[in-house]
Amino acid sequence: MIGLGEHAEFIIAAYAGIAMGLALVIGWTLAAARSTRRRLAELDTRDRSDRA
Amino acid sequence: MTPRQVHSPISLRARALACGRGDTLLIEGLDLDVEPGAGLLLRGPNGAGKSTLLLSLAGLLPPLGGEVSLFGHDPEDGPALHYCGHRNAVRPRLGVRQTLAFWRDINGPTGLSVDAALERVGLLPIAGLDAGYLSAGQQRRLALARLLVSRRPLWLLDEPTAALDTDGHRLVASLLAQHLEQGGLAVIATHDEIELPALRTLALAARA
Amino acid sequence: MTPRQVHSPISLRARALACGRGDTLLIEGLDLDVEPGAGLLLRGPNGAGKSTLLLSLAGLLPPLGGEVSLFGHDPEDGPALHYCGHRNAVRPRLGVRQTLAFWRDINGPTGLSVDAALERVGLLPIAGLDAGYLSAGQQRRLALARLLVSRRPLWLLDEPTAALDTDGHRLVASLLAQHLEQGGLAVIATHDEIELPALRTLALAARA
Amino acid sequence: MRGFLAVLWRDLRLALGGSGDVLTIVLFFVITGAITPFAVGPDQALLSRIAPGIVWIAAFLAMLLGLDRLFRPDQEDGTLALYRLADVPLAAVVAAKVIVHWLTAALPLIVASPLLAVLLAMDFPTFARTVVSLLLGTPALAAFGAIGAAVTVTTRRGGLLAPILIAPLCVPVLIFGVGAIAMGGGPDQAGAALLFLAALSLTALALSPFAAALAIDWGEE
Amino acid sequence: MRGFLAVLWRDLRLALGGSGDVLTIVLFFVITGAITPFAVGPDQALLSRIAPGIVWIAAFLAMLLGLDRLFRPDQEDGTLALYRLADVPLAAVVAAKVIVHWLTAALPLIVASPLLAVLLAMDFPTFARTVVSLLLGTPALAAFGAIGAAVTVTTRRGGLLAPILIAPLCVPVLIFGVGAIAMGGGPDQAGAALLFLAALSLTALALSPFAAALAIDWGEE
Amino acid sequence: MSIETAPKISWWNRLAHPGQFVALTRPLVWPLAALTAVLFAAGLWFAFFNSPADYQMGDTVRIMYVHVPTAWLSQFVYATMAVSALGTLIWRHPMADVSMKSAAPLGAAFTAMALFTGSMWGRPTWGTFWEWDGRMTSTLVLLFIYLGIVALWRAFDDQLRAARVVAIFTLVGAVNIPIIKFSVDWWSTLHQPASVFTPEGPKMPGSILTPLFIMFFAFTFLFLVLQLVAMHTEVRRRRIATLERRMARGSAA
Ligand code: HEM
Ligand SMILES: Nc1ncnc2c1ncn2[C@@H]1O[C@H](COP(=O)(O)OP(=O)(O)OP(=O)(O)O)[C@@H](O)[C@H]1O
Ligand SMILES: Nc1ncnc2c1ncn2[C@@H]1O[C@H](COP(=O)(O)OP(=O)(O)OP(=O)(O)O)[C@@H](O)[C@H]1O
Ligand SMILES: [Mg+2]
Ligand SMILES: [Mg+2]
Repeated sequence: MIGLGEHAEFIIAAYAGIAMGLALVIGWTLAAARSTRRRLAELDTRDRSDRA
Repeated sequence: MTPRQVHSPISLRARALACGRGDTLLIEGLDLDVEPGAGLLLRGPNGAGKSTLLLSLAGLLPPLGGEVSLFGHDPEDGPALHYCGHRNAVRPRLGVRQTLAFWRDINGPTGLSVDAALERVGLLPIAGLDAGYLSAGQQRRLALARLLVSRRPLWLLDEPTAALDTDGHRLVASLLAQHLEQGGLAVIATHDEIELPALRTLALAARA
Repeated sequence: MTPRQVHSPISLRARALACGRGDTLLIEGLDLDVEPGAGLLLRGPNGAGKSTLLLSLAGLLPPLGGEVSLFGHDPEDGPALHYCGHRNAVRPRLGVRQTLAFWRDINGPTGLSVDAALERVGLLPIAGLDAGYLSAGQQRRLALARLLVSRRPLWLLDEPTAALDTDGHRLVASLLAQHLEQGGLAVIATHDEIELPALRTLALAARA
Repeated sequence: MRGFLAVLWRDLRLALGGSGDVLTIVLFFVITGAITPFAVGPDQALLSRIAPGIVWIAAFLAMLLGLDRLFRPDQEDGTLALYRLADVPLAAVVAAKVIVHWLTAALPLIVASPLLAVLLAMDFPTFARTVVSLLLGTPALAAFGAIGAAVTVTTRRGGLLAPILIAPLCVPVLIFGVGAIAMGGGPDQAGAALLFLAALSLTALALSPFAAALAIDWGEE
Repeated sequence: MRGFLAVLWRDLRLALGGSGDVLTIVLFFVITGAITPFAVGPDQALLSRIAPGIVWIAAFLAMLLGLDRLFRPDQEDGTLALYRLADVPLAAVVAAKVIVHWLTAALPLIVASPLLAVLLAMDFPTFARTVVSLLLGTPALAAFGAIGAAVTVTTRRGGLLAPILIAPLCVPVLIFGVGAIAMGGGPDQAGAALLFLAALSLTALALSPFAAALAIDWGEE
Repeated sequence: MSIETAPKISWWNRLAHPGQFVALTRPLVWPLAALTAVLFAAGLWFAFFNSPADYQMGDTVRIMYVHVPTAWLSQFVYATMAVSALGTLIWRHPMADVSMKSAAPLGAAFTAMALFTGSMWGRPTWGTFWEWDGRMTSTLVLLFIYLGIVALWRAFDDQLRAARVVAIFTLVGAVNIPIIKFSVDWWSTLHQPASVFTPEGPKMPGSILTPLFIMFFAFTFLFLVLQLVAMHTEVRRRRIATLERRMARGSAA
């Protein structure tokens, strides 16, 4: 890795913040996607068994 | 009391109407025709969707499918219907006469005068009272007076007799009879009896 | 359904009762006695003062004169009456079951369980629904269920059958019959017919 | 027109009729001004420097207070449904309500502003410019407020939602409102700010009834 | 106790239900603070001087805006009449409501105040004093607010009364609240202000449920 | 109206059906995600190992590679929302509602990141984390608008009703954002003037522009992927709400 000069801590903080922000957004989107998909599958099977 | 006057001949049509709340379907595939001079009584158990249907007919709730039309009505003429729902739109701090005059102003002074309408529904003696002080039945009467001060051919009434005494029941029947006689039309959701020859009944089933 | 249970024997007495709103006198010199197991139907035209009288009996409105007493009731035991007015106290965003459970908590869990009460008024199938979604009649049924979850001897009902379908009318009659049978008492203001042998009628005249 | 006037009168009567709303708003405005000296200390020069800003903030916040009363009560008692079926266009109803909101929430503040001027040690020219900028700018606040209120009527917790929706939109009004007062030095710049304020108010007034009417028509019931 | 908790939970659930409301209050508070620089100008030194006043005004306003939800909806749908006939004393119901009001309208603000501290360039000691003074003072605002709300909710004509009633009560809270922050110099003076705030809050909390309950019970149906 | 649109049952109408939309766009997600990952890897490599320090700002210029793309996205996402709002209001396109709803929190997130990186950059260059400078301030205001829209969405129960109302507010905001930007710039200006998109072409050296553009595309594609996934989730969420409500009442019937 190259040296980041005198203000390294700010550069690192900026990239770390972005990494954290992206991780949060991506994680949240994926978690929501997974939980809704699971819930939908659950409801669908229940719905089908109700009708049967 | 008023001479026989004729509303512009409008008829209410619904084709393949589906309505409900949010995404809950309550009524589906409904075809309706109400001709001038005819009335339709909506009946059905609590929660069947009578109020919902009335709101959809009034255009206050977008239907989920199908369409409602007022055949023969020119949209340029302004709204052709009165909707009278569960809520009376009566606000404390305004007088009875003021309230009615206000409705007349926003709906157009095409019907009875304010005092004549109050007389008709039996509120003239307390015309000066704060409308917030009215009893439940009196508020209902005031709401009915709204139908009289602006003439419109189609009446959509949701439980018009709620909270009314026996005299009030007769009042509603006579108002309706007169309206239909003048060529108006009406759709009424009710659990009470309204005895009029010109009324057909549509029974809504409880939802499956 | 429930076995015959006896309420503490309380009777409602009013002596020289005068009541009204603000400084408007509506009812004057009224003497009332309602004994355990008996019911009183209040009748009268709109604006006669039925609701006002019920509020005065409930202690929610100070009487203008005379007095109301619950003979045989120990104030230590907490309130002895249920008041069920025009407004249903139903709040959107709380579920049907939650609403009833809340009432049970603030009034004391002395009656039926929440689910049993919902079953009785026919709301069990929609117990999970948001109470704000209920139709007018369903809200009324929910309000009636409140009388069942906390047992109190005196019921003051203002137009309990409003917005109810025919099945609901029967429900009210049977709830009342059961309550009276258990030694309760009731005062009911209504414009509808309630057919029960144990009910006397008090007709209030229209105010001059 | 008849319907428009009817709504105007009715709402004016309701707002003024003993409800105390107007008094609350004025009191809030004065309280905001009165506690500022306690925050910044008794430094007259500093006080008079920030006075225009304080007056504008107080006015802005006070107008937010009355917002919930614009459509909410009508929605709850069923009047809003009547408006949708009335002979007057819904936009005219909204316009009447915006005017009433301005008359009952902005005008009283402007009338009360001499009090604040004294409390905050404003000199007379500044005070005069403050009044002018309030007169030109507050209509825009009322108009934006109507949009916020219309968008939130049917949600059951409008109260605070409308303010947070419209506050960002009101930033230009605040900037130019205060700018017109503070830039006493260059009269042409202050003039430009005032002109801009007026333009903002006019456009907002002209457009907001339609936007709010649409929001009500599509959102209600 | 069971009834008290039931009211507490119900009102909390209603206030938080759908989980949007706390976000709304916090946003409202932050936006109010963030709007200030637009009015007084982007001068950091100046901003940090008036910051205590701004924070207190924003808190006061947020609590005022939430006040209407204290009893009004219950009165309108008939729940208030039920409370008067319930097995719980009315004062307990009011106490529960005051607590919920504080939890949903004051606590979120305090939690969000660091954000405002950054935007308004407060230094850390000032910020810490701000949090303490808000913690000690806002309960009084909630309690006085409850009295005002109780008086207005039942008397149809008494609208005028509430603001007149609570303004003299709230002004000292605001003044001492702001004072406790601003008087950084003399620690004993700030300490006295804080003590006074705490005393005010305690008394208000102890008395207001009874006063408000009386007002409700004697009010018109 | 249905007769008019009937003949052209096209990709447009097929996209209008939520289920079809999910089916049609699901295959896009993985390839797009892979592309995004590649772009990020390349961008980061350039940013740290293959670009010089700025002669003026030194190494802090490397913050630009994350700051400018997020700042750009903060505006691009709003544009997406505004276009979707038009779709809701004019064409009543069901997927427009969904797109509007899922974009709002993403926009708020990117705006927050732009603010964060900006203030990390501000400290070394201007000596302060926060300054009430025009561009920073208008970005902050934009964040508030995003958050307001998110709060507005959550305040409604009925999502169909919510969509139309939010659409109106989004468009009102879209009209206002340029005015806000202008007024804030007038009020106070400190920020770097436009130096990439100028009439005379970019003023920066190519060695800085390359990583900037790569990162720029990386972030934009990331947004597209997240938006697609969030839209799929929203479609499913609506289906769940329908089923749940049906069960809440239907269990006994
Ligand atoms: C919180 C603080 C900041 C915020 C909110 C912010 C916001 C923005 C925004 C909205 C843009 C426009 C992006 C576009 O045109 O698409 C931008 C671009 C830019 N910013 Fe910042 N900024 C901040 C701090 C800084 C600092 C401290 C610097 C460096 C000294 C900086 C340097 C740049 C550069 C070089 C551009 C690209 C300019 C162009 O070519 O248009 N920013 N920033
Ligand atoms: N605050 C008040 N001041 C003066 N009069 C009032 C006030 N409140 C109500 N009234 C009047 O009191 C009368 C009685 O009202 P009440 O609600 O008791 O009637 P009711 O018998 O229940 O009628 P209904 O059958 O319509 O329900 C009404 O005529 C009403 O106008
Ligand atoms: N927002 C909503 N979401 C889901 N379901 C709803 C909603 N609002 C109402 N409902 C349901 O719609 C049904 C119909 O209500 P509606 O008011 O039309 O009935 P009604 O026939 O008028 O009954 P009543 O005789 O009691 O007045 C009820 O079962 C109610 O639970
Ligand atoms: Mg109904
Ligand atoms: Mg009555």
